[in-house]
Amino acid sequence: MKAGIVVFPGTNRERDMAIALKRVTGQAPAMLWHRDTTLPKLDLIVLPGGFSHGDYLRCGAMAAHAPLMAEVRAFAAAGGHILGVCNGFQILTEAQILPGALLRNANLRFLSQDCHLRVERADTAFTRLWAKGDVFRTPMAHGDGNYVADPATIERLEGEGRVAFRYARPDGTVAADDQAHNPNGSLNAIAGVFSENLRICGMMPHPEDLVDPLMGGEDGKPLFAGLVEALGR
Amino acid sequence: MKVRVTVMLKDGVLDPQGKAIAHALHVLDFGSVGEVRAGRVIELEIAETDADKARAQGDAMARALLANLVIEDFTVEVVA
Amino acid sequence: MKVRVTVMLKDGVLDPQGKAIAHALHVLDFGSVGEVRAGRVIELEIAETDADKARAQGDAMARALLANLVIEDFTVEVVA
Amino acid sequence: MSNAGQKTVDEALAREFGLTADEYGNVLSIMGRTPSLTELGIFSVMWSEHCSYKSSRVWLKTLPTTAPWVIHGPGENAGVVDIGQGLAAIFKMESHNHPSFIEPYQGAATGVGGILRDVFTMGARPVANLNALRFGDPANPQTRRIVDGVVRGVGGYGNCVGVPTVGGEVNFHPSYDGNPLVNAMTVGVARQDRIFLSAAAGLGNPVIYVGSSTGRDGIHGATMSSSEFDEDALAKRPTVQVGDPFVEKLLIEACLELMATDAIVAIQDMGAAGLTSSSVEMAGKGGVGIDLDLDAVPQRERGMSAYEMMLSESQERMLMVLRPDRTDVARTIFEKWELEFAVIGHLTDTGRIVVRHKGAVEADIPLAPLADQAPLYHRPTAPSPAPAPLGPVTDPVGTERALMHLIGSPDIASRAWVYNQYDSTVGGQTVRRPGSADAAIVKIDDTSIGLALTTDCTPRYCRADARTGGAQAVAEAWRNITATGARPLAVTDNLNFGNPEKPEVMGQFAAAIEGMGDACRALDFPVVSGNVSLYNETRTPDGTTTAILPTPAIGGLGVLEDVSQAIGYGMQDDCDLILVGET
Ligand SMILES: Nc1ncnc2c1ncn2[C@@H]1O[C@H](COP(=O)(O)OP(=O)(O)O)[C@@H](O)[C@H]1O
Repeated sequence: MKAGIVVFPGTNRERDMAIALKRVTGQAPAMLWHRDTTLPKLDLIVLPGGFSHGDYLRCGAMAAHAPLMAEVRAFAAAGGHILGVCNGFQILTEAQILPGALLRNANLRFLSQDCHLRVERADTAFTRLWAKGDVFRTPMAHGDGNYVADPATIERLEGEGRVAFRYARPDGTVAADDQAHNPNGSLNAIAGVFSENLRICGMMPHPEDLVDPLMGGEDGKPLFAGLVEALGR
Repeated sequence: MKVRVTVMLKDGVLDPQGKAIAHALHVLDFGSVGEVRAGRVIELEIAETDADKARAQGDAMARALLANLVIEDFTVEVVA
Repeated sequence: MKVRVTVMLKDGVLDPQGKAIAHALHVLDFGSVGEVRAGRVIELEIAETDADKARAQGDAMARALLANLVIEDFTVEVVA
Repeated sequence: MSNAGQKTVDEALAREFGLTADEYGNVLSIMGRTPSLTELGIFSVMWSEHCSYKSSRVWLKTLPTTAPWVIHGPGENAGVVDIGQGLAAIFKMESHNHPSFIEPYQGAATGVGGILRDVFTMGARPVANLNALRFGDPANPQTRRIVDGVVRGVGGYGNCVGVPTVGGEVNFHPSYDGNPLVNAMTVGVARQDRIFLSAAAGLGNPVIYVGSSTGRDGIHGATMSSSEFDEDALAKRPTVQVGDPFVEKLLIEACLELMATDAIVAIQDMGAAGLTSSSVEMAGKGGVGIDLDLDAVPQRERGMSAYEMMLSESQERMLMVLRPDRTDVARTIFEKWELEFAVIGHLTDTGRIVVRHKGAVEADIPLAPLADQAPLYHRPTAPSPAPAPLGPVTDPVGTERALMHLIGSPDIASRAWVYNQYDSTVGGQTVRRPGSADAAIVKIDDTSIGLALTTDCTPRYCRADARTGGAQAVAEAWRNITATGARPLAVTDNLNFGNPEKPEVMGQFAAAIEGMGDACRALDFPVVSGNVSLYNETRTPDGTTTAILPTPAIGGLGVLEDVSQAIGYGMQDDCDLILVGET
């Protein structure tokens, strides 16, 4: 799997992502600069976390217009796999590659803590090493992770099974109005969504920060290992 | 000319910031306050002397970048 | 009545947001844009029928909470 | 000299700038004439408590600062220690107390920005932030506002630049009501053969300005942070600086990229008193002269005077001396990161700083006496009265309620509400996050090395007995590090005290340093960097001022050769609890 990580000014989790990818693929991913206008041949593009352009105006708004995003869009249209994490998810929604938007956390504070995610379907490249309903732990660290979309969009996402992950209690129950277990106040406790073809996934928490027992566990590793299985090593 | 673009969340989109402000104002004894909505304002100097053209530019910039039309509405005024 | 409080950074105070927005607009080919300042707007429903009183309340709330007078200025308008 | 439209320089103005009559007399004799306004500004900031350490220097010299593993002790932008495998840890702690009282969010945020620059200016990639915070009485409504702003500010800046905030401490006491303490610490890692220093060298070499443009921010911040708060604090408010963590992040990446080349001769961040202190210190340390052309300085505001530019404390700026044949390489890197890059002067052999603006010489000062004749005070000390002995221990409430009371006290209760607002995992190297070990543990990427990091001080001990309290703070840092399995290497400190002109405060200061020195010597745990913050006082309703509790905050650093051996304090099911030591 040849992976490329897009770096915008203010991106700050590209190293975490590179470490996670290298752990499962054995090779360092390509680092792509936001001003590039061509892509190397890739199996996976990752938009990592951080504060692109300072997250000024709206998180991800300015990055969504970067020159390289035209290539990312074409890559998506051609059926390529894209993972957007945290700021990367925000950029994908701002670019309208994924539906919805991410508002300020309901309690208006930056939240840096572990959360539990429930896997909503297991037949995608991102989730194939889990079973539907599995719960895994992952760190989250964001100020704007409160997922919203208009009712019609939510209905479509739910109807088409495009919710990737939901915030959940460790036992897998989901309670969208329980602040302890849907900490940022997301609609339907949505933590991540898929594109229509299930090849693009955006999510707020950081599985890439939990791929090493030394850092507290490997709960996030199946996501990356699954991608390798689906897209080849 | 100077153009002001005001961006507010669409009606129906929950506004946690507005809610928090309303709550804080009640705690401060401003009991007469009802609904509160929070938004952004962006003031732009535009090298343009025609008010209509300046407004049209403000509109274009709002659509291109300043507002996220999925969740936000905007208005444009020429202020100077 | 509805009151709108607009809060902007004082002149001379660094406005990192405004700077970044101006830069992004240039990249998007809005070359005519000069200085950009970013601020906040808060719209408040006030249970009050007298415009002057509503404005005075808006002023009091801005001073008490909505604006940080150390670095920000504000204006109050009655909009409805 | 052009002084058109400016204030007349005389002793009264010098006093307004914070210089005493004697100090001003000294300025006159060094200059041999009445200084210009810009020159007076330069003297006043260089001779301020903040920059000159005039009250503390004699005492700081008594601290132990060497060990075989110390590469650079105090005197550089930050301390440098050998952590093995050819790597060095570079770290320092610094206060932003007074600005945080005036504008808690920006004060704390720019405090984090400042200490980050001190570390990456030496060539280190920052790998961890810590912070030591003291606030007033939780029952005081002001306290809530200040706590909220400070915690948000620390997080707002650190989270955005992408450096994990991995530890710290929080205390409350009414003595901090009008004067919170915000002490921020940054730890970075560099290769030992790529450490950058600030001494300028090379006649004719260009002096380069990079980062953000200059505005009228925080003019006279350095002198403000050296005087007690008074009613004027309010009037001084517009001088608040706003931080831009996004630009800081770009600055880190651009500087580290440039540091991988051989272009840099010397580099220094523009901290308090910005362009003045950075240019004077770089030239002074290198024993050279420096000519600055202010017309070339990137400016954010129109019509700035030389005085304003020299004293501006605009954030996110650095000054460098480059090899002339590498200027273009550097320019390309800074343009890539969309940062200002300007050649604003060059080095000379005159031993003087000469500042030109709009065709006029605005300042021309000999550097040696500016440094050598900086004021140095042996301020009188007086012992603090010994605290009344505690009465016999009685138990009016019962053990259970006493325990509940203790656990619920603001000084002991869980700090999760603080550290959950700080990104503690960014970087993917945080082995022990806040709340999971006595010291935070951060792994060095691509090695087996871990750093153990902690900040410690118990101000009420220092109030009871400053000497024992100073020693205790060092010992606690040492214990917290050893408790994780790491080997303690060195400390940085942040000495927060009241008005040094009060003998009792000076007595606390001196005693705390003696205690720290004793403990550091006994534990082979030298001080490699630090910061002094004086004039921390809270005004009481009757108009008098009371000093904060003496607060010598200690930041400790230790190393684990094999980070997988790190120990936390989570209890395992099958363990016994053993108490070591006497109670
Ligand atoms: N201001 C702060 N910033 C980040 N972490 C903090 C802060 N204050 C406390 N912590 C963390 O919270 C935990 C508990 O703090 P404290 O009660 O001071 O513990 P200890 O007495 O074990 O040092 C520690 O991991 C500490 O690093």
